[in-house]
Amino acid sequence: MTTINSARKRVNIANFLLDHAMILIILLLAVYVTVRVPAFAKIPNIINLVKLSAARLPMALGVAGCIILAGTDLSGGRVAGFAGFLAAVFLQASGDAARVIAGGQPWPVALVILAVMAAGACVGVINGFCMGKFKLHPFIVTLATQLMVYGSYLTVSNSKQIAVNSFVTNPMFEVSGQPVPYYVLMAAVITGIIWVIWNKTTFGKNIFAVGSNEEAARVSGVNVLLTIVCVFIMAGALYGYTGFIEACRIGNSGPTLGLSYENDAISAVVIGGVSFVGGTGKISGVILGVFMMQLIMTAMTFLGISGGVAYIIKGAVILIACILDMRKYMTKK
Amino acid sequence: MTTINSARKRVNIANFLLDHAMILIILLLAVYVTVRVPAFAKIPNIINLVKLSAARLPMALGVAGCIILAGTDLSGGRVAGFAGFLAAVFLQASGDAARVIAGGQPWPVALVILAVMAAGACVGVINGFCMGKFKLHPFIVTLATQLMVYGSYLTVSNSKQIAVNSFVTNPMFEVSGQPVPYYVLMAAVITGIIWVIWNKTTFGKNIFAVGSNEEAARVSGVNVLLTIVCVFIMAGALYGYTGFIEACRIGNSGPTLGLSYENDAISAVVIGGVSFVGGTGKISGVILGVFMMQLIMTAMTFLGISGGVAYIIKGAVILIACILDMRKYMTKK
Amino acid sequence: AEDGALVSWYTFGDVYLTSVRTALDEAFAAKGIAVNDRDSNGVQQTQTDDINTAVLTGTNALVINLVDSGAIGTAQSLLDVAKGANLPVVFFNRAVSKDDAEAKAMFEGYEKSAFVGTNFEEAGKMQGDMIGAYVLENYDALDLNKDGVISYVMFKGDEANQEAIARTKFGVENADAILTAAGKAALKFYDEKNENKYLVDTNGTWSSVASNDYMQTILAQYNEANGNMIELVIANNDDMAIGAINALQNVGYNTEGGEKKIPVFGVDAVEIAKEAIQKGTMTGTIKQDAVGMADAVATITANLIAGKDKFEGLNESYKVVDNWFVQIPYAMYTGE
Amino acid sequence: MEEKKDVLLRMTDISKSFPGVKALDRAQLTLRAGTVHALMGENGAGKSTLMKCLFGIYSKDEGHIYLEGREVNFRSSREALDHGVAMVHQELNQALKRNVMDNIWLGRYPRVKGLPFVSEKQMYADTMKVFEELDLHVDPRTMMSAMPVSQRQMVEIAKAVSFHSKVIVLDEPTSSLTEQEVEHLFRIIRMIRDRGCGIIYISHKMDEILQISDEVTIMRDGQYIATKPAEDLTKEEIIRLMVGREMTNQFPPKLHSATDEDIMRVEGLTAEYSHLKDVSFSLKKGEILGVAGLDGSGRTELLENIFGVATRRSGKIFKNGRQIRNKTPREAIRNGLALLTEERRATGIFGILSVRENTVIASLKSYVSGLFLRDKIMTDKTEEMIRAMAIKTPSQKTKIRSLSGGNQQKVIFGRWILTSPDILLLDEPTRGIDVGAKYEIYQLIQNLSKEGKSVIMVSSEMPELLGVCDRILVMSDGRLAGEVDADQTTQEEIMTLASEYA
Ligand SMILES: Nc1ncnc2c1ncn2[C@@H]1O[C@H](COP(=O)(O)OP(=O)(O)OP(=O)(O)O)[C@@H](O)[C@H]1O
Ligand SMILES: Nc1ncnc2c1ncn2[C@@H]1O[C@H](COP(=O)(O)OP(=O)(O)OP(=O)(O)O)[C@@H](O)[C@H]1O
Ligand SMILES: [Mg+2]
Ligand SMILES: [Mg+2]
Repeated sequence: MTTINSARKRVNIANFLLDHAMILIILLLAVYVTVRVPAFAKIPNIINLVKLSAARLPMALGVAGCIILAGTDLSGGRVAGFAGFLAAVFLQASGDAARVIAGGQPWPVALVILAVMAAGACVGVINGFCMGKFKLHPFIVTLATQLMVYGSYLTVSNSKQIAVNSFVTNPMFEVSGQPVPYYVLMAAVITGIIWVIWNKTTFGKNIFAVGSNEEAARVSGVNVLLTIVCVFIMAGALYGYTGFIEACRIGNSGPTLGLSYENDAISAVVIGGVSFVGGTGKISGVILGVFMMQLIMTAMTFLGISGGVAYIIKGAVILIACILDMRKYMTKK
Repeated sequence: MTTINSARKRVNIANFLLDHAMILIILLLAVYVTVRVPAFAKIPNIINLVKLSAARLPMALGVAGCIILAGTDLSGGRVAGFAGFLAAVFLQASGDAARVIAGGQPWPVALVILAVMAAGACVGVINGFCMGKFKLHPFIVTLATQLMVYGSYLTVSNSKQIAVNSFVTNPMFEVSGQPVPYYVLMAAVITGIIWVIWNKTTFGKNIFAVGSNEEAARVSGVNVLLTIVCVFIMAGALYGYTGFIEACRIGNSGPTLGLSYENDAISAVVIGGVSFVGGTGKISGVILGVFMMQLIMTAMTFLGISGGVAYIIKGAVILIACILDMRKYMTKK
Repeated sequence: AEDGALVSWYTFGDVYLTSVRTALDEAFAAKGIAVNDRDSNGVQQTQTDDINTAVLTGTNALVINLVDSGAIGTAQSLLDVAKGANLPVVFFNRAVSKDDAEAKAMFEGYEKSAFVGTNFEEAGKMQGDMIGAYVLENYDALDLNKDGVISYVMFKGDEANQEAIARTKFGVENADAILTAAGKAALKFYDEKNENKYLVDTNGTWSSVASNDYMQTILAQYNEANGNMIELVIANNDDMAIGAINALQNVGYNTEGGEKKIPVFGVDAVEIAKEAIQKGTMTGTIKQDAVGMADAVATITANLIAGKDKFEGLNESYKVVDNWFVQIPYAMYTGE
Repeated sequence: MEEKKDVLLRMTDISKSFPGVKALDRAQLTLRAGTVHALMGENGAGKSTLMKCLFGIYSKDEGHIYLEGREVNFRSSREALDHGVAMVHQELNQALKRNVMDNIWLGRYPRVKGLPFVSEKQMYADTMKVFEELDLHVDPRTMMSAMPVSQRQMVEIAKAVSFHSKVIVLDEPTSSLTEQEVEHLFRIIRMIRDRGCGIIYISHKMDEILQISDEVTIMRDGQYIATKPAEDLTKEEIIRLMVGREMTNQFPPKLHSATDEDIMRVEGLTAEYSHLKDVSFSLKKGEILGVAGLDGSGRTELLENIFGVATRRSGKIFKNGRQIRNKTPREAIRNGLALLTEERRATGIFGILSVRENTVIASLKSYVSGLFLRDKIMTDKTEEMIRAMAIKTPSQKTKIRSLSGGNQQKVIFGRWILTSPDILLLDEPTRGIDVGAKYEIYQLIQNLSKEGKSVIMVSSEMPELLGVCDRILVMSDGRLAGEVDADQTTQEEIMTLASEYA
């Protein structure tokens, strides 16, 4: 009897460890880096991690919706790039000689954000429509629209580079001398809104239903096409927002802005337990995934790992994290 | 009665046009470009199209297998890149001062091809294993391995560029003064082999069965894991081969070799009617898809369309081709 | 019909090259030559395929901005395509080889060819020289912790790009040469654990996002309070320099008219970098004359099409080496 | 241990737990050669689980399996098949995009002699041989997805037979077969039984069990209850053993709640993409209207057309005298209709979502207060349904796919009841459901009609239609062949009508 009990206990501990694998990895990694470089665990770097994560989170939340629909979205990076350019144009000072839109005033920041989110949403409409209406696979649709968005960007911008400046990167307050910018607050607000949408609205429930069984959702009276389109609109808007934030953060908009952001976002989301099978995912998981990715990138900077090895580690961590996460869901036979 | 009949006839014609949409688009496009630039339909350019398609076909065939499994494979480009480097190293002349492997003779071409295909196959093993064993989605697995392959390449190659030369790009014979290189023959042979594998072997039938319904295949006694692993091995080997051919065609193995090849390959395959839903696909479709992609790229060179507009057209063509193709398969209720 | 030239670009997504492209389009238009600009999007194979197709389109000349810079094998194969079609071919901006002798041999193998550009190591060397001179002059002010060495960070644009490799190497080596000759200590990479002595944009896009993220992370650990503040920032291009400046500004450095300033150096002299230098938030960059290069390329191409002497009517100030290489020199840009 | 000579398979003390459920608790089964052994029990009793443990799909936690006296423990289906155990699964598991013969020989394709290639010719010949032996008329080159479910099921059975196994498990093989097909299947079963095979036969249909089986093993809640010779058993006895209490009637008493008032009228309904043609009928308030017909006669199409799942070419639908369009299911739901679909797994359940999400999905609007959904209301409503319908589930948060089929069906029933419909369209509402649950569902249907709701119920089980409905429509080849009063008609009359246009 006792042997069975102790065996059970062992199984339970193993299960517990597996269930919390992600958090454990994060902790172990953090401890290891801290031992090597104590500054890693100091407040300035923690603030830094929060800031980096805050910048990446909105795009990840957008992609997460698409993945819950059992799809994906490759257009994120290029949409952000285009949106960054638009934001830069709208924000150009009125006297600026290089002003793209001659004359006029720079727009208020709130309006700029709305405008670029709307622009991103437009791409989302095309994405969602092609998927919902023509039953095309998201991979191929967004691969195509991504090309089209980049093409439009090149055509409109002629690869111009425009300096950007906005209060969103200014410090809201300081922690241990480390400034916390406004966009951290904005990311928190956005995350809250998306949480409510996912968990507290009809639309949110419909997303999960469509991702789980599209046919059943249709018969149950869900407007499947509308749901898909809206998910991609939401995603597009978040990419647009990301473009704005990134342009502000780096101080300019250029043609490489956003390139391959979507890959990091997708990786983070999948690491965070949102499954490509569709119908599963949690906001907390997405946050954890984004944080995890930033932690790794930052840890490598602290450890002085760069070059080829950095790629190998990044790839290996994604793979291992996903394997551990999947083990949690794998039904015992 | 007559009205019904003529209505039916109209429907039938419409259906016929839809069913052969891809070929019609290709023809229309070809006619249009030829009217604008007559050289487009001359033999030299046709040979050129065949050559370009022959170079792209093997990777597309590799990816096609993965897509038939209801998966995808993003590692193609980087695997080709690494393989190209290895091929270059193996082929370096013995006296070459920059020789990576000091001393020794350049390997015979057949051995080099086998070696790089084996290298690609190794990546395929990892891909297939992670998918089949841990039930990870191909997207995330190959995104991760792709990073690892590139990282390994950077580490091993130390970013060296090596000039490559091999007989495979030499003319086998000439048509209207336009040389037809050996690799066209090789592509034909490979296509033949893959056709046989897909259509005439147990393994081939298992691929389609697993892609169509993994559970059904499992309970029928198919070794699902082995099937998945073998598909990715085959794909990996074909990427390796592509790396070799491309290094020879470019005349150099450099870091951009293979970059984003997989996207073109996937697009071509999907245009060719291989569906992400899994379980469907034909060699003839893949060939058509690859040819179609090359035709568009070539047409744009002839018409002098470039920059932003070229991206927009490429994206739009992928989208439209897929929509037309999907219409064919859409079951109506 | 009017003559046409096909210009194959490394990428349309590069700010500096876009300025060259604008100038080149104008220069060709002035000579009555129609231009077909092609984007290789950073992929050599796209370029190779395009050139192979291009010779069949009835174009009169090929103008190539090689993707795999320094890859003689690739350059040779493209030159062979031109030669096979008996078309003039002009390479520009991105080097065809790391070795001038090798390049020379190649160009001498085909009369209707030329190269307009620079020695591809030159930008990095010049950046190193500029840094060396600047640091030497302001040594004490720059040495914030007064430990007698200047700690720096280097941002590399792409792990495997030959130009990035050269700039990463010579940007420091040349500066060190000047400093050590004057009896000062060589530059010291801020993080001893990092054996590569650079931080790289892992997406290979030379982007300001990468440098910004890195810089922000670095500044969380290295600052004046800890006595280990970064004292010098070197970037492979201006984008990365701007990204780093932005992170510095967030912690109160390099603001317009501000007092605390960490010198930041880039390459390319793109518009926003020049603006930053004017405002005093950036220190220096390396400039290559886009208009001059475009003019030289157009002139040589037109000459070759017309069957005239290659270099006829070329701006006198450009140095012509061995009948194949027109050197458009780099110049330092510090806003003066 | 001394085995009786003719014992083919013995499973002893098999236990198996899933997170939160003990699916099998020391279950037993003894199968003798040359017999048909029925395995019976309510939904969720563990029948399928027991068979999956045998077939290597699940690994058992405890217990022993002896095949011909030797202990075995298959770890994959492959191993089971190699040892002469074949199985037709409860949920059809087929590669729909492949043709019939590819499916039959999957995992064991015949080779061309001396070459590594599959011999299509031999495959065709072998398939024809199997089909001839079983008297099946299916072209081996037909695409699986192009065939109706019943034919797919027959192909699946042919496949199991073609393994020439010693033990053949049939897990609810008749759930979508017509009576003729069932007869056909029984001929096949008798033939292979006479060859000395042992057949394990799982079904909820009492008549079938008594007709075909030699022995019956009954399970309840994962436990072994009894094994008895079939001739010693009666329907009532089996039910008593299965549900653990007496059940005198198979059907609850009819309430005849139909009023004279027409609630819905359908005129000249013709489908765009199927053979449904010119169907007109009317439905009274409180009426239970049955729809009978042969397989493929267009019953499902009729419901789908009314509900807006399938495209209509022409025809009108009136509800309470007002024309309604019902172009989409959404619109149909707004107009007070509900549709319980035929294929539960494909169009009914959201497998990875919880019981609660599955219950509330069609009526979300009514839980919105202010801007947001109220979890409390949703939880309460779900609880109400779980209680009202006696749904067996560990909790509301349980994923629906781990419930048994009958309980899944009840959850979907609950989903529709929460939309408060006036008219319920039920497509095979008791398919794959045990007697106890069936009774409960009949009761539910009667209660709904008492509340003034109207029900259209499609079923392939004639007694069920006669026992539950007020009136029965008979479909034949997409057309309405006739209409009969359930209390006065006979099965023969319905059959005659059903083959009118066939
Ligand atoms: N994969 C699984 N995960 C969790 N629970 C499961 C799983 N499969 C079955 N169960 C549970 O095991 C029990 C037995 O299920 P099983 O499918 O064997 O019943 P059954 O007797 O075949 O019922 P039915 O007549 O409805 O087919 C049920 O309570 C079910 O919920
Ligand atoms: N999209 C379609 N195109 C052509 N024929 C179709 C289509 N859908 C269904 N059919 C045909 O219409 C007929 C009616 O099918 P339906 O599923 O309605 O039959 P049913 O009477 O409900 O049978 P079951 O007992 O399986 O429920 C079948 O013969 C089927 O093959
Ligand atoms: Mg069962
Ligand atoms: Mg039906």
